Amino acid sequence: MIELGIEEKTYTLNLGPQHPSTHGVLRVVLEMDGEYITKAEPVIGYGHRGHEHMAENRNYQQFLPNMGRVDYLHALAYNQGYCMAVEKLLGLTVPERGEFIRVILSELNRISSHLVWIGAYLLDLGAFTPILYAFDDRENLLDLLDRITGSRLTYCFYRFGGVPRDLDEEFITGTRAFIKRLRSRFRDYESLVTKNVIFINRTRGVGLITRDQAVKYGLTGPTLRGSGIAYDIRKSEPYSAYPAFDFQIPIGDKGDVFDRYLVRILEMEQSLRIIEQALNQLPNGPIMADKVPKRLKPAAGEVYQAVESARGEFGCYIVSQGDLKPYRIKLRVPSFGNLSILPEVAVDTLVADLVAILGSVDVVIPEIDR
Amino acid sequence: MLKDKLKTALASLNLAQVSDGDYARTGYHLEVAAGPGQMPAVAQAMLDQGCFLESLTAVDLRESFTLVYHFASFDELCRTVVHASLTKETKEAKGAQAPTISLVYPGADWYEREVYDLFGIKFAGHPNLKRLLLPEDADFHPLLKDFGAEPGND
Amino acid sequence: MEIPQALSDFSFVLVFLIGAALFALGPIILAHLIAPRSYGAARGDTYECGMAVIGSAWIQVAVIYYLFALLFLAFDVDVLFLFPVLLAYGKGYAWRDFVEITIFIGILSLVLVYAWRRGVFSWKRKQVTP
Amino acid sequence: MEAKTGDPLIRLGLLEEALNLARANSLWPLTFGLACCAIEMMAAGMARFDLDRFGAGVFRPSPRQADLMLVAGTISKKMGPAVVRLYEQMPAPKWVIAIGNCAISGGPFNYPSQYAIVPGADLIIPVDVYIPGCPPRPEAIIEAILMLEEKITKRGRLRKFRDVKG
Repeated sequence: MIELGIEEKTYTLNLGPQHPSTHGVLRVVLEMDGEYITKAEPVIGYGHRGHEHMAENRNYQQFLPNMGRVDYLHALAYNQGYCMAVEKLLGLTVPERGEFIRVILSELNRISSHLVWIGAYLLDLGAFTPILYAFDDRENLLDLLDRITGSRLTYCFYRFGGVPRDLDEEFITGTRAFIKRLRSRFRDYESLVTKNVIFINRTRGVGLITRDQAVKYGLTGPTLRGSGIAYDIRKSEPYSAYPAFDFQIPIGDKGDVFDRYLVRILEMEQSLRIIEQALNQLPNGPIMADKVPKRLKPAAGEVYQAVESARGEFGCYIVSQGDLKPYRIKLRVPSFGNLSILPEVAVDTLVADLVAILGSVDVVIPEIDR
Repeated sequence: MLKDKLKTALASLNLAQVSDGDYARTGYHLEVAAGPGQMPAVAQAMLDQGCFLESLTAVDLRESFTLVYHFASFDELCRTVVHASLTKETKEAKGAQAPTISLVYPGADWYEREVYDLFGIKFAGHPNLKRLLLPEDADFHPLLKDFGAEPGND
Repeated sequence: MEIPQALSDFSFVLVFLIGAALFALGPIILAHLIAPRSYGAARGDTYECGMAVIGSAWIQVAVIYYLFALLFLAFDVDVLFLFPVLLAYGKGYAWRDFVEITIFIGILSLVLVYAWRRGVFSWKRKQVTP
Repeated sequence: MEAKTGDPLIRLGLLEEALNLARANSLWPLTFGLACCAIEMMAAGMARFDLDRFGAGVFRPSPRQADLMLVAGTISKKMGPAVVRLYEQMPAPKWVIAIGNCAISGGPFNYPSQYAIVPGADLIIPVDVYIPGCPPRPEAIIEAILMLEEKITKRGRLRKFRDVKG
C-alpha cells in the first residue's frame, strides 16, 4: 500500500447519550471503517440512580414507588414482581379477584409499552406517522389505567396482598370498547408498517440472533422469542392468575429485526385475548388479603420471583435478615442481558442497520442502569 | 428431568452442597453452594445442560461476600441458585477475588463489571474489568454495607 | 476625467457585485450586532451527542463517498450549462431546443445509469453467517 | 467560561420586542429525554396534547438548531458534564425548562446518602421554568411552555386566565 501519510485508521464516533435513536441516555462508541462498523461498545451508567442502594435504606413499603421508576414503560409488571416476591417472603396469598385485576392492568400496561416502542422504533427508522397512531391508541389506554391507578406512567398501584381499589363498571365497559377499537387499528399498523416495503428492506435479514447466542447472553422477552424460542414466564413459570387463561406465545422464525417486530405486534393481540377472558371470568370476592401487617418484618431468607415484563424476564431477588429493611434487593432486568449482545450482533453492519438492531432490542435505559 | 441431569452433572465437581430448593417459598428448584474457584466449572456444566445465566450479583455480609449466580433454562422450568462465599479484603489477605465466568457465558461480562463497580470484587481473567455504571473517576463502591448507611427511617 | 463608454457599462456589474456582497455579509454583521451572545467553554467544539470528540475525522475515507461526490459534480456542471440555454430557449424553433436539451441531459444521465449498474448505490450488507 | 447568555451589542426596543414575539411562538425544543419524564414529553408532543399548537412541537435532535432545552428526567453525575456541554452548544437566545422533580431537586432520588445524581438541573445550567410532578402530566408541560412564552414576551397571555376569580 503506498504510504500516503494518512495511515489507515478506523473512524471513532459517539452514538452518544443524547441521540434520538438510543431511547434514552445510552452511549455506543462506534469504530467504523467507512459505513461498516468494526466495533460497537455500549457505555451505560448515564441513567444510574442507585435503586438497589435505596432499597437497603428503606423498608418494604417505602421501596414500592421505586418499582414504578425502574422500567416506567411497564411499571405494573415491576410492581407485581416486587409484591409477589415480598408476599412469598411473608407467606401471603392474594385473593383470586385481586390476581385477576393485577393481570388485567399488567396486560394493559404491556400493550401501552409496546405502543410506545412501535412509535419510537419507527421514528428511528425515519417514519413519522406510526408514532402518531401509536400514541393516539396509547392515550385511550392511559385514560383507562389513569381512572383506576391515578397515574399515567410510573404506577405504584399494587400492594402486598392484593390491590387497593376495585374495578368499576365504567372501566370494564371502557376496556371492552378499547379492545374492539385496538383490534380494528391493527389493520392500520399492518398496512402502514408490516407491509411497508422500505420497512421490510431495512429489517429483513438484519441483526440475526441465534439460539446459542441467546443462551450465552441470557436474552429474554420478545428479543429472544424473535429467534424462535418460546420462553415466556407467563407460560413456562405460570404465576398469578395466568394459568386460568389460554393464549399463545408468538415466536419468530429467522431471529432478525423483522421477527422481533412481528412478535411484539402479535403479542399485543394475545394480551387483548387475556384481558377479554379475564374480564369475562372476573370472580367477585375480596381484592386484598385480610390480615396484612402494617410493619412488615419477614422471616430471614431469600426469594427470587420472576415476572414477564414487556422487555423480558424481570426477576426480583430479595435477601431478608428478618428486620424491617430488606438486606439486599437485586433487580434482574431484561434489557441488561438483551443489550449486552449488541457488540456481537453489530459487527460488520451498516450504521443504519445498527440503529435498526438497537431499536429492535427495545431497551429502556434507566432499567439497565437501575 | 432437567433437575436430575443437573444434579448428576454437578455431582462430579464435589461441590459443598447440592440440594433441592423449596420452590413455593424461595422460587428455586436447586440450591448449590460452591467455592468461587469452582465457578467456571459449574458454569460450564450449566451451559452444557442448556441453562442460561439469569443473573449474577453479590451480597455484602459485612465480614464476607456471597456471590449469587442464578441459572434457568428456556425449555424446562428449573431455576438453580449457586452461592459462592468469598473472604473480604482484610489487611493481609489480598482483595476479594473470584475467577470470571465470562469466557463460558459472555453475558456475564457486564454482570461482573457491575459487581466490581458496586462492590469492589475483582474477577480474575475478566477481559476488561472497568466500572460499568459509575463514572470512571469514582473511587467508592456504593453497595458496600458501610457506605452511607442512613439512620433507620422505619 | 471622463470615463470611457465601454468602462461605464461595467458599472452595472460593479453595483451588482456590491449588492451581492451586502446581501451575503449583511445578515452576518446584523446578527453579530443585535443577536444575544452565548458563552460557554464547549461552545465551539463539534457537537457529537454531548460527548467530546474521540480521534480526528482526518482519516482515509472509504472510496465509495468519492464516487458519490463525482456523480454530484457531473450533475452540478450539467445544471451550470443549462443557465445560458435559459436565455436562448424558444427564440427559434421550440421543438429543436427541446430535443437538444433532452439529448444533452440524456447523455449526462448515462453517468448515473453506468454507476447504478456498477452497483455504486447498493450498500452491500456483509452477510453475517451466524 | 461559565455557560450563560449575554446581551446583544445594540439593543433596539421595538426590534427586540418583535423578535421576542417571534421567538416565543416558535420554540424549537431539543429532544433530550433522560428518564420517565421523556415519555410524558413525547406524549405532550403527540396528537392529543399537541405542542404544535404553541409552535413548540418541532423537536430538534441537535442543539445547534434548538433554542429550548427540556431537561426531562434525572441528571446522573455521569451525565452532568454532557448536559452542560449541550447547553453551551446551543446558540443564544436559549431557555431551559426543568421537567419533573428529578430535574428540579433530584426528586425521589435525593436523600442523604445519594451518590449518583445531580440534585437539580439549576446547579449546572440556568433554568427558566420548573414543572413539578413525577412525571408531570402533559397539560403541565403545555402550561410551562405558555409560562415561558410569557417570560420571553413579558406580556401576560396566561395571566389573564389566572386572574379569573372562581
